[in-house]
Amino acid sequence: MVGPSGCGKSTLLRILAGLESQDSGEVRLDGRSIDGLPPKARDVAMVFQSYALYPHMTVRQNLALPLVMRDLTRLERLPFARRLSRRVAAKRLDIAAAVDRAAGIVALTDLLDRKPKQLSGGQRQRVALARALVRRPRLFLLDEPLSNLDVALRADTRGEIVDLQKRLGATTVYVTHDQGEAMTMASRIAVMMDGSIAQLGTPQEIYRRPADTRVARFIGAPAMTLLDGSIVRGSLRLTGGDAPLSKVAGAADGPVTIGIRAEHLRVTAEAAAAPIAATVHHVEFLGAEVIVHLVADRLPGAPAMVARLDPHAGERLSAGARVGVRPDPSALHLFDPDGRRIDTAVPGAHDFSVAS
Amino acid sequence: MVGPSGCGKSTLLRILAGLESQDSGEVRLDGRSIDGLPPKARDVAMVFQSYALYPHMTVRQNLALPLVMRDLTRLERLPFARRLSRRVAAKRLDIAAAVDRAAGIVALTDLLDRKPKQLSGGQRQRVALARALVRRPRLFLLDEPLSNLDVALRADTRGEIVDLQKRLGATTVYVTHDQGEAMTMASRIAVMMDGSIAQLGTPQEIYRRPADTRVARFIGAPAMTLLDGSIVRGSLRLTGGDAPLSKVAGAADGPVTIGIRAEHLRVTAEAAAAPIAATVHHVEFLGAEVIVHLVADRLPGAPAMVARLDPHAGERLSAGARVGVRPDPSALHLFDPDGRRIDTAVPGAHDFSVAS
Amino acid sequence: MTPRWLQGFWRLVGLGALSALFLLPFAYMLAFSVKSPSEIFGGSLSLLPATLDGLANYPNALARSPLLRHLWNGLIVCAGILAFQLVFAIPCAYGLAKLRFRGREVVFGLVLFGLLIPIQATSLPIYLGLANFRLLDSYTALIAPFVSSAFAIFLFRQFFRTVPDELLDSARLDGCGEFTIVIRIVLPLAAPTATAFAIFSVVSHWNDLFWPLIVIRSPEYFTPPLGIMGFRSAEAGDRYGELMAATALITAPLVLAFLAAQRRFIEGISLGALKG
Amino acid sequence: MTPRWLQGFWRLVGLGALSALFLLPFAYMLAFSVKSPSEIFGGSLSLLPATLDGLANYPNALARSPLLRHLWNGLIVCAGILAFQLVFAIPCAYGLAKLRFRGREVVFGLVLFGLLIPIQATSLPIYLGLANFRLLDSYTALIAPFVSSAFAIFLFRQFFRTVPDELLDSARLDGCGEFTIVIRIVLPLAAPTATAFAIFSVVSHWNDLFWPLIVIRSPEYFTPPLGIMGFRSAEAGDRYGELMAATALITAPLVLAFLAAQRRFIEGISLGALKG
Repeated sequence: MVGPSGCGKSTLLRILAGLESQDSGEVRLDGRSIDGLPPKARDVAMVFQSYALYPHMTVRQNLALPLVMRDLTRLERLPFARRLSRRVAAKRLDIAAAVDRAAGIVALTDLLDRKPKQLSGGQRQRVALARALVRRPRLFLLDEPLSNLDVALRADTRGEIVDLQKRLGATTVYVTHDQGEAMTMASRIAVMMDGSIAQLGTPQEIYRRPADTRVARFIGAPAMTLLDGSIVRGSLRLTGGDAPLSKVAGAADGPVTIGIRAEHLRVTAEAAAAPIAATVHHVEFLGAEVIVHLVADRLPGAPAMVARLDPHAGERLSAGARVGVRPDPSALHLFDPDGRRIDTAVPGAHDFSVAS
Repeated sequence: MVGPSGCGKSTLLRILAGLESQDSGEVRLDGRSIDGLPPKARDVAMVFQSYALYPHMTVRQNLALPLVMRDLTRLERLPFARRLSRRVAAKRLDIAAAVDRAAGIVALTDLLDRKPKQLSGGQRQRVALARALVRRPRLFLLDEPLSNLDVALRADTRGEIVDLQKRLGATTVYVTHDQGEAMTMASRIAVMMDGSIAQLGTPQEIYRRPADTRVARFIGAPAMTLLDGSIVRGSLRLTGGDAPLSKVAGAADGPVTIGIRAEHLRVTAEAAAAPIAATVHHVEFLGAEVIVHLVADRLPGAPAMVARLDPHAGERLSAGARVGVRPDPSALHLFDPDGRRIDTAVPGAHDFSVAS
Repeated sequence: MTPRWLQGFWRLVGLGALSALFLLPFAYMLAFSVKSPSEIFGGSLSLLPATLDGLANYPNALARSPLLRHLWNGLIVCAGILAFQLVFAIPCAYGLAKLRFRGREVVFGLVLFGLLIPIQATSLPIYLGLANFRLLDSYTALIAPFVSSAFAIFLFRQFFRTVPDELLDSARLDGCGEFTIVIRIVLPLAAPTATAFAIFSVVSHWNDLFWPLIVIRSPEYFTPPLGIMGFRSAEAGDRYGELMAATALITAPLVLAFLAAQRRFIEGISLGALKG
Repeated sequence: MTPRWLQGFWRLVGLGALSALFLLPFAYMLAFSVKSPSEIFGGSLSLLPATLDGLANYPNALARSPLLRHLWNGLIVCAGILAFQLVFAIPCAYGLAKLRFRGREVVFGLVLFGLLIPIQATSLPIYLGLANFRLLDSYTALIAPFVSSAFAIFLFRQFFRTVPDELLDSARLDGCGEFTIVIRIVLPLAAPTATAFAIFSVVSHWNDLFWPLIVIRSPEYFTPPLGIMGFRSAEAGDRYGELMAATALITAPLVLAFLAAQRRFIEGISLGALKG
């Protein structure tokens, strides 16, 4: 349940797994520190971005390896031990059963005797998952497990992983750079930025109350529009704009950054009457909705604004059209000059689900 | 402007570029056949998935190479030719100017003396674009140019490429497996399936009138829900369902596949009154909307249904809730048992933009 | 523009000529081995012998020296050298490629340095050392100096660097120690590299003349090239045919082994085993 | 569980011991080269000489034979061989790695086969061929037999296979012909491989004794090892010191060249040049 960033997250995962040691801080699992333990003593399983299947082993051998290493002593692992000792033979049978069970969970039973080379990307991904879950560890670490898959396959596999996680109930840390993946899969997201965690919360919290501009820009597609503005005597104004956008309570006067989600920008045909006059830059058709990129006429240097419209409204717009843009005053996000969220700033920001 | 599929599209692109020769058919550019021509005579530029920058050359040298190869003869390319002949020196100056221009277009001027190794993924991608456009070819071929980029960077670059393409006005064939990319960037999409083109049309046409079930399932996110049904005496029924969904005109009786886009499924709390009783399987929160995956109660073996709701409505649902599902009867897609679209089947399917 | 097939044709001719250049001396060796002395010194360059008298070269060669004994010695020596080289080089190369420790680059520099030092330069000290331990004129003397091969370490290190770290990390999480990783993961992956190295090693030590000449005196330890030396006395000028026959006989095991392992070897070398 | 630093320590000790094993003979060579004859045959294994008398070995060695002339010959021969090997091997390897034509696998099989054939086996036919063209006892005789190296073709082919096809396709679209691709794209990328091969080639031909011994008679064409042979007559048993000094002198250029190019070489070999 780790969220996205540019870098630092894979390192964090490797620290959790014990593959690298941290400079400071402590790693705890179920309340006990596992700091000094080597990877194999941590009871942690990890799925790597490249899957890291052993190419010279069949799927069955890939799945059996973690169990063989855990359950058999060095002597018992020798190839002839199975013949000599009944105990080893029994253990080997247990392992075979566990492998079959794990393969069943991810629907791989038919492919057990193939080598990784003979599998498709999605199948390899399932083998990697099965290898992680075969020994029922206390913690699953998933490092961008979907990034090598096709977009279409990714959506399916996403659902499968969520299902699996729910059925097994094991704590899972899922690292991804794709905010959509994080939003749909996680029960709690930690958004990592520049090596530290910028925000930790449920997808809803992070989407609706991003802690700073970096999180606001990162989470949500299309990205939140961020405009420069200022609070003058309790009234919010765009830098370069005329009309005040809304009243603000409980925030000091001064410059602010105003964040507006694409679904909270209303686009109207009358450019003059709206608070922001803008020109349509381009229109993206997404099937069920249309994303319109707008450039404000009187805000030089301001970034493009992005609005989400339904296809009916969006298709009447084309590049170059002059329109008016009206942000929903009850759904604005305010950030101070350092990028931190100003919290009680906009009246009505809390109940935006009604406003949307 | 070629669209997505599992395979076959890269080969098509390589045939267009002249890197492979086709088994049958003819390649024409601006009306003239370019079949027999080798790659360099085709006046075609290609951006590869891996960018394929020359790692031992600086960005400047990377950009200059196509011009050097085109404009200078083998003799003039020798290092000392510049000193000996004024004509060569002039040509070299022209090339340098063209390189600067191309670098300016993609905002790379500051990086001209770096090597590809020293650039980020996005910068490399821009170098690859610049190298393609520096010699102003008649045809651009882009082979999944965004697939090596982060999701966030991808959205930005998408816009940049569209801008660039509009400014240059050159015919561009863009290959991708991501239907979202195709929908937003293309003026015409060719959907390739199993080695042949399944449908060719504008994004709107393909989204609203998919030619067969493969296209219907592939285009649009979340994927279209496809259910088995049949037409009995002009009335459409779900296999295993009770109530007829709608009247159908102009289609023969027999089994059909019914396609429903996520935005055309209404979810109501009263399971009994609706045509399909279903259980919520899981709920994906996407910020501005909520995707609900539903399993129909009385349709054993049917695939999950996917509905798109606004967050307000969607958040009251949780996994396990029993709900009623009512497809919008005017926005159904019908396909015959071979998967082909039945066209005039559902009254009102054409004007669904009003219905949505 | 030259059409493509013509370009391809010229390429084929060029490559064909190059490979002919390679194979010609080998062909001549075979040709000489079945020619009678008079024909060899007749100066004709034809590949086919004029008469079949020359076939007697083979029985003559076998009669003149215990070639089979020499072949057996060659087998023992090459197998011994190869086994030790692999045992020493693979863990060492794994350490140099994948484990982080201080001084790693220095050690690797020394290995590269080791590539440079010819056996000629170090032969005398090694000879004296062996003499000191009374090990001259034995299999040990033939095998011991070559058990650690800088080339093997270099080759395996280069290969191990292409093994993704994630694979090893994954094995560590699955509970393998470093030793188990080498045995279970790295070694099977290195099989093609090991095959390639085995060929280099066996060929060079099979054909080595310099070192056996120095340390071996008793004919019972003669390796194949030493056996051939018997045909090489200055007066034996008229025995080129037998010499070539003996040479063909001692080269034959290598060629046969190569042809037998060819398919696996080429596959391993061509494809690499790391996809997936 | 052994703690990690201890594991690392044992590894370091093991590797250190291995590299000492490598370097010891080399150190002895240097030690002998500065020892007086009496000390060498005193049987002491100490590395440091007891007296400095042995330093006279160096001037003596230089006086006894025109070593500088031999070094110069060695340079010409090695440079000539290397240049031709690269010119022939690189296009051939490119063809084998990246162009599709019928018979490619067969040609590559022949190249691998060529790796097996020892110079000993082919020396006689080559000798006769050279004699036929009156080329014995010349630089040509020293260089010509080695101009096409199966090992070079093999090595470069292996490298070229790691060059992505997209890079070459891209160059083709940019207007390069196959020849231009080799010159402008493939060759610069192959620089580290070429360096590595150059070291192997130069070292082996610099130290080669077998072939020069066969084809060279005039001292003016003597390569360094032939020059050293002068010290190796059976009676010269008391001149080991001078022999070692001469050996040190002819090994020195290689070692110096390696140390000079070391950084670039190790970088090239360690990193590979294909990232990005």
